[in-house]
Parts: sequence; C-alpha cells; structure tokens
Amino acid sequence: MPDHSSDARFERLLRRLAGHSSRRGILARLGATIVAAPVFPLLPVSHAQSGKDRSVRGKTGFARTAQTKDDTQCDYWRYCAIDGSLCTCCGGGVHTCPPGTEPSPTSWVGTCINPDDGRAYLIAYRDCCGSSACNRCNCDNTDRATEIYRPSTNNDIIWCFGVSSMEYHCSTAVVVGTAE
Amino acid sequence: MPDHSSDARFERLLRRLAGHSSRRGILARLGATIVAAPVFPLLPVSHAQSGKDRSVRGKTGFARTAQTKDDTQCDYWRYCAIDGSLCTCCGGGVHTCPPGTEPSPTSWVGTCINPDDGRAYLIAYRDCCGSSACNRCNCDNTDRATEIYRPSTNNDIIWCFGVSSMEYHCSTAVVVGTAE
Amino acid sequence: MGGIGRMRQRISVIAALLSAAGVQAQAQTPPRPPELPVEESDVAALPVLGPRVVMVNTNWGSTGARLFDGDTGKMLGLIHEAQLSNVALDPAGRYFYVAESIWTKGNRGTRQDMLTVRDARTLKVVREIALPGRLLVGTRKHDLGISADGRYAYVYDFDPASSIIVVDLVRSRVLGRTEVPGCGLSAAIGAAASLSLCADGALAVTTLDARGRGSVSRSESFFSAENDPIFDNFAVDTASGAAMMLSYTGLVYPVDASGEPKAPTPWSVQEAAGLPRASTAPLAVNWLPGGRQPMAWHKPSGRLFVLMHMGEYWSQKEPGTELWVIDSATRRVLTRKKLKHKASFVEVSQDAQPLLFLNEEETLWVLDAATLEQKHEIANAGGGTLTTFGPVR
Amino acid sequence: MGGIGRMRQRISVIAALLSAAGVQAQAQTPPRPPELPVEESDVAALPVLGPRVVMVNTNWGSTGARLFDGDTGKMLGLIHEAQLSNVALDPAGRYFYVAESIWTKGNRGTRQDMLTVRDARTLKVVREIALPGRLLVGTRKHDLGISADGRYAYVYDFDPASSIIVVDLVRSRVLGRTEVPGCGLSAAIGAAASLSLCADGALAVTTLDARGRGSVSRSESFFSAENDPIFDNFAVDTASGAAMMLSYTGLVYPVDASGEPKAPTPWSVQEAAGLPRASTAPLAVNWLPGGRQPMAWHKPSGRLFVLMHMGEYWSQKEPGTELWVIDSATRRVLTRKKLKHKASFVEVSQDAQPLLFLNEEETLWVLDAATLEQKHEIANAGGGTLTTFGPVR
Repeated sequence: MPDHSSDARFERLLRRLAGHSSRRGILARLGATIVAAPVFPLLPVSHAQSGKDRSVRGKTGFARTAQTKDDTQCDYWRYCAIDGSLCTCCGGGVHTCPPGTEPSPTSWVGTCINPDDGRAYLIAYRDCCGSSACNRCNCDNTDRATEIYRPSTNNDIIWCFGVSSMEYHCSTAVVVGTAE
Repeated sequence: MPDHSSDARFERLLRRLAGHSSRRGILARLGATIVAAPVFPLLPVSHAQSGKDRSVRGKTGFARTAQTKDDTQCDYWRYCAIDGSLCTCCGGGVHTCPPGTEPSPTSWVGTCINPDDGRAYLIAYRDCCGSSACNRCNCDNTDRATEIYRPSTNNDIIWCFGVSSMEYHCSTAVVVGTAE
Repeated sequence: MGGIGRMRQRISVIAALLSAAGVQAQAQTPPRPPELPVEESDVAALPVLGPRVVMVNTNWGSTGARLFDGDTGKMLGLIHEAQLSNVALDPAGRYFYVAESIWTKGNRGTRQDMLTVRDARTLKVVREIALPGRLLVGTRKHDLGISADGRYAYVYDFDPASSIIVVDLVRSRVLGRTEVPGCGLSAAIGAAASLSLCADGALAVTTLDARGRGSVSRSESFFSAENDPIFDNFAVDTASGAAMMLSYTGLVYPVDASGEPKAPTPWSVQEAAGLPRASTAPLAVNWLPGGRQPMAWHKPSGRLFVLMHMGEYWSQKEPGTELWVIDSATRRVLTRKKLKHKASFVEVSQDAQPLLFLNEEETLWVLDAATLEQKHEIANAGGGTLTTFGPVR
Repeated sequence: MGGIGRMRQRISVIAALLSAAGVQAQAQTPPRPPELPVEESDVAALPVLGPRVVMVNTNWGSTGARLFDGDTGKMLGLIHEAQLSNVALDPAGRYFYVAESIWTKGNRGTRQDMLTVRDARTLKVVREIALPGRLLVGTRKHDLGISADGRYAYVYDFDPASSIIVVDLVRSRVLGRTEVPGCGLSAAIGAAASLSLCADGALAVTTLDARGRGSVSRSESFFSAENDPIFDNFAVDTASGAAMMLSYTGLVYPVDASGEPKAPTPWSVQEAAGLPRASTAPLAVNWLPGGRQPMAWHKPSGRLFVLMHMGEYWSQKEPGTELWVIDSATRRVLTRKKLKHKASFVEVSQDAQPLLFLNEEETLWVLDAATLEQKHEIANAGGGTLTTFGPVR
C-alpha cells in the first residue's frame, strides 16, 4: 500500500506523471511548470469514484460494465476517461507506444476501477506522438473528464508536450498508482 | 465552327488548355513543356465518342443518362471524366474556382456529349488549388479516362502545376471547344 | 534541351494532332442550337457575410472552416486552416483570422504558430503574425477571441502552463502574454478584455491597460470544475460582456463579465421543464445537456437552445436527442423537440427571424428557430464548432 | 518567474493535494489480489517483416502506411508519410523509403520533395534525401522503385514533363534525372533498370550505366494507351524483370523486361473463363477487371488473382464483385469466387501457402489464397495500395 501521508508518494507520482524521464531535460522544464501551476489538481483522487463504495450503486455506467480481458475494446477497465485511438490496436500496447512514436512525458489522468480487485487506480493517459493518426479503435470515454480550463482531466487536448513532434498517433493507459 | 485544318485552332486550344494566362510566365514555362512532350495526345478527339454516332448505340453509359440541368450532380453532362469534388458545391461554379483558390493553368481533358445539342465538347478539368480538400459532391467518372503514363486524360493526378500551391480543393469542367 | 529541338518537336506534335483529329466532315443536322461558347476560368469572391451565414470549423481530419448560406443551404467557401486551428471573423468583416500551428515538415521540423490574416472576400493570405505558442485542441471556440472593436486578438496558450497571448491586429504584432494560472480560454469581452474559466470554479477577466498589458481579476468560486464543469463552448456577447454558460448537470449561469467578474446565480434547465434537477449519482438517469457545443443563445429574444439526452451523469459528450427551447427571462422551457438526428453542435443566428444550425458527423441541418421546421439538410458539410457572424460567439 | 516563487508554489500545491486526498482510512477486505504494479511507458519496435505482412498505403486523407500481420490480423505499426506519398521497403529489410512532398507551411511556403529514410525497426527518420521533384498522385505503386540490390531508388516525376529521378541509396544522393518523354512510372527491374509504360503503347526500360546515368530503350507499340490501357498498378518481379500486366478489357500481358524490352503477346481473362473477349462497345455488358490494383500475381505458382465486375466498358475503376483465380501457364480460370464485399485492391503474399489481401474503403480482408476462405476482416485498416514484402511489387 502506498503511503498517503508522505511527500514521497506525491513526488514519486509527479515524477511518474511527468514520465520521470530526464531525457532532454523534460522533467526539469515541464515538471516544474506543472507543479508550479497553482490550481491544477493533478491528482483527482479524493472524490466519489475513489471512495470506498465499490458496489453497483457506487460505480459509473462505465465501471459497472468494464472488462479486464481485452485491451483493444473501449470498455476495457483502464479506458474510463480515454479519448482517441487505442495504441493496443496500432502496434503498441496498453502502456507501449507503437514503433515510430514517442510517449509524451505529460498526460491527462483518469481514476478507473479494476473489476478484478475492486480498487480504483490512477491512470495516466499518455499520448504517443510523432506519426499521423492511427485512427483505429477510436474511443471517447468521459468518466470524470472535464473541460480544458481544468486540463489534467481533459482528454481533448493534444497531450504531446515535451516530445519532438506534436503529431497525435494514439493513446495509452498507464497504471501510475492506486487512488484509494 | 472552328477551323480544324489550321494551326491556329491548335495554338488557340493549347493556349486555352494552358489557361492562356501569361501571369507569372506560366504559359512560357509550362505551355512549352506540354507542347514539347512528343507523345501526349493533348486532344483526344479522334475516337468513338467524338465521331458522328449520337444515337443511344454510340454513347457510353454516362452519356446516355447525363443531364444538363444540375451542375452539382455527378451525372451533369460535362463531368464524364471528372474525379474529385465539384467546385459547384464548394462556393465556385462549373468554370469558377471557389474563393481562396486558383485555377490551375494545366488540366486533364475529357470529351463529353451535351444532350441538348448532341455535340461532343472538349472539357478541360481544371483543378482549383490552394485550400484543403472541399470534400463535397465527390465524383469519379471515367469515360475515356486513362492511366498516368497518358496524363492528359488521367484524372488521378493532382493537376495543380504552375499555381502557387499544390493543395487540391476541387475540380471545374470548362468548355474549351467542340470535338467533332 | 535546346530551343531548336523544342521547336522541331512542337511542329511534329501539331502535325500528329492534325492527322489524328483533322479532316472530319461535319454532319449538318439542320435546326441545331448554337455551339456552347468556350469559357474562361475565373475565381469567385465571398459575399459580405450576413448574420444568416454559418461557419462549420472542421479542425481535425479533412480540415477547413466551411461557410454556408443558411437561406440557400449552399456552401460559400472554405477558409484553409491547419489541423486544430481556430478561425474568427474581424467584427468589421474585412478579415478572417486563423490561429494555426504548422510544422515545416508536416509532423516534424520547426513549429510555426501564427495568426494568419486572410482577406474576407478573396480569402487570400494578407499577412502572417508569428505567435509565441498556442494550445492544440479540437472543437473549442474560445481559444481565439477578437475584441469588439477588432483591435486585439486573444490566443489561448497552454504549454502546459496557462496564458493569453495578446495580438495587436492594427500593428500586426504580439503585444505580450498574460499568465492566467489555473484558468483557461480567452473569449473576447468588449474592447480590451478577455474572459476565462478557472479550475477552482471562478471566472477570470484579463483586462488590457493602455499599453496592451493584461491584468487578471477573478470572481469568487461559484461552480465545481471537477464535479459539475461549465462547458468550454459557452455563448458570449462580445460587445456587452454578457454570457450564457451551461454546466454538465444542466445549470445555466447568466454571466456579466463587463466589469469586475461576479459569481452568477444559476438556474436549472430541468427545473425549467418542470423536472427535478439532474442527479450526479450513478444509476440515476436524467435529461442532461451534452455534445460539444450544447447550447446556443439568441440574445435578442433571450432564448436558449439546448441539446439534451437521457443518460447517467458523466455522459457530457453524448449528442442531443432532444432540443429544448428555453426562455431565459422566465426560465421556462417553451418547446421540447425530438430531433430526427442526434446533434453535438448547435448555433443560432442573431437576426429577428433566426435560423438554427445543428451539426453531427459531417451533416449540417438548418432549421427555422421559431417553428423548428427543417429548411436544409446539408451533407458533407464538415463537422465541428458552429459560428454565426455577429456579436454573440 | 523566480525560482523561490516556484518552490513556494510547489510546496503549497503538494499541501493542497495532501489535504484533499490524504488521510482516508483503508478498508481492509481480507483475500484481495495484490495491487497492480505501476507501469513504465515504453516504445515497441517492428519485428523483421516476413512475406505474410501487408502494407496498406493510405496516401489521401488520414495518411499513413499501415502494416498488418496477415496471420494474426494485428496492426504492427504505421509509417508516417505526407499526403500522396510512396512507401517502399529496402530489399534487405533495413529501411523504409518514403517519397514525399511537404510544404513548409502546409498548403503554402517552400516545396520540399524528399526521400525520407526510416529505420525499418524503429521507424525513426535516419536521413532525408532532397529530391528535385516528384509527381503527386494517389494510389500508384510504381512511382517509386527500389532496385533488387537496394542500391538505387527510382522516383517518377511529372511536372508536367516525364522523367525518372535516380537516387543512390548507398551514398544518399540524387545521381540525376532521365527524361522518359511520353512515358510514365518507374518500377525497378534488376540491379540497375526501371520500367515504364508509354502513351504510344510501348514499354520503356531506363538502364543505368556505371556512373548511374540512364538511357532509355523502348519496345514496339503493342497496346492502345487510349482505348485499352494497361493498369498502372501491374505486378513486377523486381529480381527477374518479369511482369504481369492487365488491360481495361482484360488482356493479360506477360512482360519480360530483363533485356531489350519486347512486345508481349496478350491473352484474355474472359477467354480463360470460356467467355468471349470483352467488347468496348457502348451497351455491351461484360465481365471486366476493375478497381485500383485489380490484379495480384503469385509468382511461385503462376496464379493471378483478378478483381472482376459486370459492366460496360469505361468502368475501369469499378471495384470487383468477383475474384477470378487464373493459372497463367494454362491460361485457365481455376475459380470464380463471388466476393462478400466489393474490393478495389488485391495483393498476395509470395510464400508457399499464400495469403490473399483485399481492400475497399477502410476495410482489409485476409483470405487463404488456396481456399479463398476468409481469415480476418480488419476494420479501419486504411485504404490504398497493398504491398507485400518480397520480390514481386
């Protein structure tokens, strides 16, 4: 279980959200920017979905019908707030960018419930950038997705900041921690 | 009736196919190139469709059902060999490019029968270039259309030579003479 | 190739053409209509755009902002744009402004953010004003604002820190950048201000001083950007600074952004229809607003047109299956119209007998806004935000 | 902004996050599976491409050359390309070559024609070789040829005069340009030659000398490029210079382009099926080949796969409703298979138990080429020319 009461967890998580890649000094440049922005709630973990109610009554429509077997379908559990082409249909994987693309060190996040263990996980939706749109398995799930003035949970923005190309190819869904 | 036996007609026609625009010296540059290419039959006028048989038996499927009333439909008589978006659906006209685009001084050609007068006309399909695809009223008619090694009657080539942008927007169908 | 060789080839081509096409006798069928004249190629110009013209901005895929005459249903032209661009009309109708981001090699090379100024009649590029950045996002109207007097453009940037880039359109240069931390969007308000929404549930107004430098003032927090966000594509009257905003649950916020930003008092579209307010609880199925541009505001009559669907909460992108016409003065739903086709975008013209525009996928529908009778169904019109030309954006 | 201000803000954010998400007691439900581990983002590499991989080159609209594993039906990756590009694989499998044309400002600015060399495993750009031009046209395979030994690229240009640009791929530079007046295409033949078709109905072979300069030799005229053209997308065995070509009326031309180009002797696909040859007369309805890539050639078995439709002549772009499997040695149709879905593109793998690929709109079908049984229907695969990796292009 992660230690919720220590700064270390948040530092770790921020590093992870920022891809903890120091390649090209991204973390130094972007990490600081993200942290500096005073009212981005980077970790939307404190609300309904991350609470304890894992009964049918506590789950969104997406969470009630989500599955854990096929990550090329829009109803795969991690995709509760994804928007775009699934990288799993494009030569990549659930946390793997297809050949010729780069994972963005920045991302929007979702909080999705894994039906196998009943836990809410924090999912970083990292866009894979650098090639033209894959355009396969297009999904647009909107659990707790917000507008662009609250960008950390907005899935319409092209999240290709800090990579060499801003061409959007597909989106991955990376487990970056629990949200309980 | 044009005088078929004089060079003047061909000179005139070539000028017309080249848009007879001396703006930016296009004719000087391209006109010469076209004329110089020894085996482009620039005027495919000598064959079946330009012969005398205007009966049902002498007409292609397109010509038998072509109409002269609505130039926003693919079966409008001039469009017998057009490929692309009709400029008549894009803010232009049958020989008018939409705002923000330029007619190419070069074109492919078709020989289409006007059901109102029974004549075969030589039609220059001039692409309008400079804006992204209009993408409306897309037609692909293929009467006497050929492959790219016979380019003067190929409708797949982006015929935006000699204009400031090669971005394809739509295609016009300009009467440049009779083909009888 | 030498000139002489060229000339020789040319003569032989003409000879070949002559022998092929040359001497066919003309069959004379007596009472024939005259030959069609040979034609010249020309280029159309746009008309002056009235209030009943709508712009459909397709900024993903087959890009281009397509203009349609609402009365005839005909396309008037396409304003070229790069992917993920914003397009706005100069209030005086002289220019289109395209905020776009282009790489020198398509997906690679040097990034060039620019405000491309196009003549509103010819659509030709008049000039390009280099920008120091801009956000790349689809289907948002208020990433680019033009001040009511046409002097300033406000370009919203997020990189990923939030700021508004102010462009002096008279001098064609960037004046500067104002940070709007924790806020987003840059809708124009009056002559020298820009309206944003913030993640803490406040409004922020960035006001320019005499030298064009912005200072930000914020309202109290009045909504939850996390639990009941206001849709980015709200309706704002640039001239007066009045705006109508709509939240995911269906709360309408009548905003006055003309002075110091004040927290508005919301009312519920469901209550306006005699229904209870929408619940955000799972399993609760409500009538909810949804789509990408879910509300239009006819300012002269005070009517709102809202795209509504039945669903659980967090279905905010679902297209509308009903159109609700609401009198914002009495806060009563006047009509609930079941739509023949779902729609994600709605806009209304600001004239006395307004037209209503609906868009979904690539189809545009034009309706009489009073009778809701369909006047045109326009195929392959593109898909994206709808804009009419007038004070309300 | 100063570093100290940044640090202060950072601390306050973390504090805010802590207070929001912080001290929730953990509900302990005893026999729970372990937590999922946190994950790292990574990037896949392409496998070595076997003969049963197919490339679908969508070079208009949503561009990209998508690679699919014919056995699993899974997409392996996308090779980025500008609109109207050609993509070819180095015969040694080390590189992809993308012949593309990019303007510095999208639809305007400076034109840049280039052969972009991408690593065949990582798809990263290795280098860009500037080209002096190239033709912009959709759905053509033989605008870019790669010599059998991987040394030369042949880029077809038409501006509007015809030429072949020869690129030395070892030294990464353009060697020169050979004019092929009245001809088009540049399919690679052997180590140092390129095959074109001509408007006068001849073949043209451009052969490079030791310094990479081309000279053109032409066959007799043997077909009518005006009245019964050969489809641009013929099948050619790069190694041997043998090719199978197909005309609009359904004549098959078995071409040997290994030496001096010779006029081939055609035979009819309709006669191979026991039908009369197709008529070009109006009102005559025949079985005709059609589509954009209407014939595939499995060289080891000599089988041809032809997309056929019923129609009048000048319907050459009509997609096939039947697939005809023909033994080119005996010139007999072995099978006529009614297709469940129309198709405009057909290709076949060159291995012993070949796979057949069909494409229409955005769907790719994978069939067993012997039984014609469907193995995969792949949605959103893109649409365009199909290429398998082996000697036959």
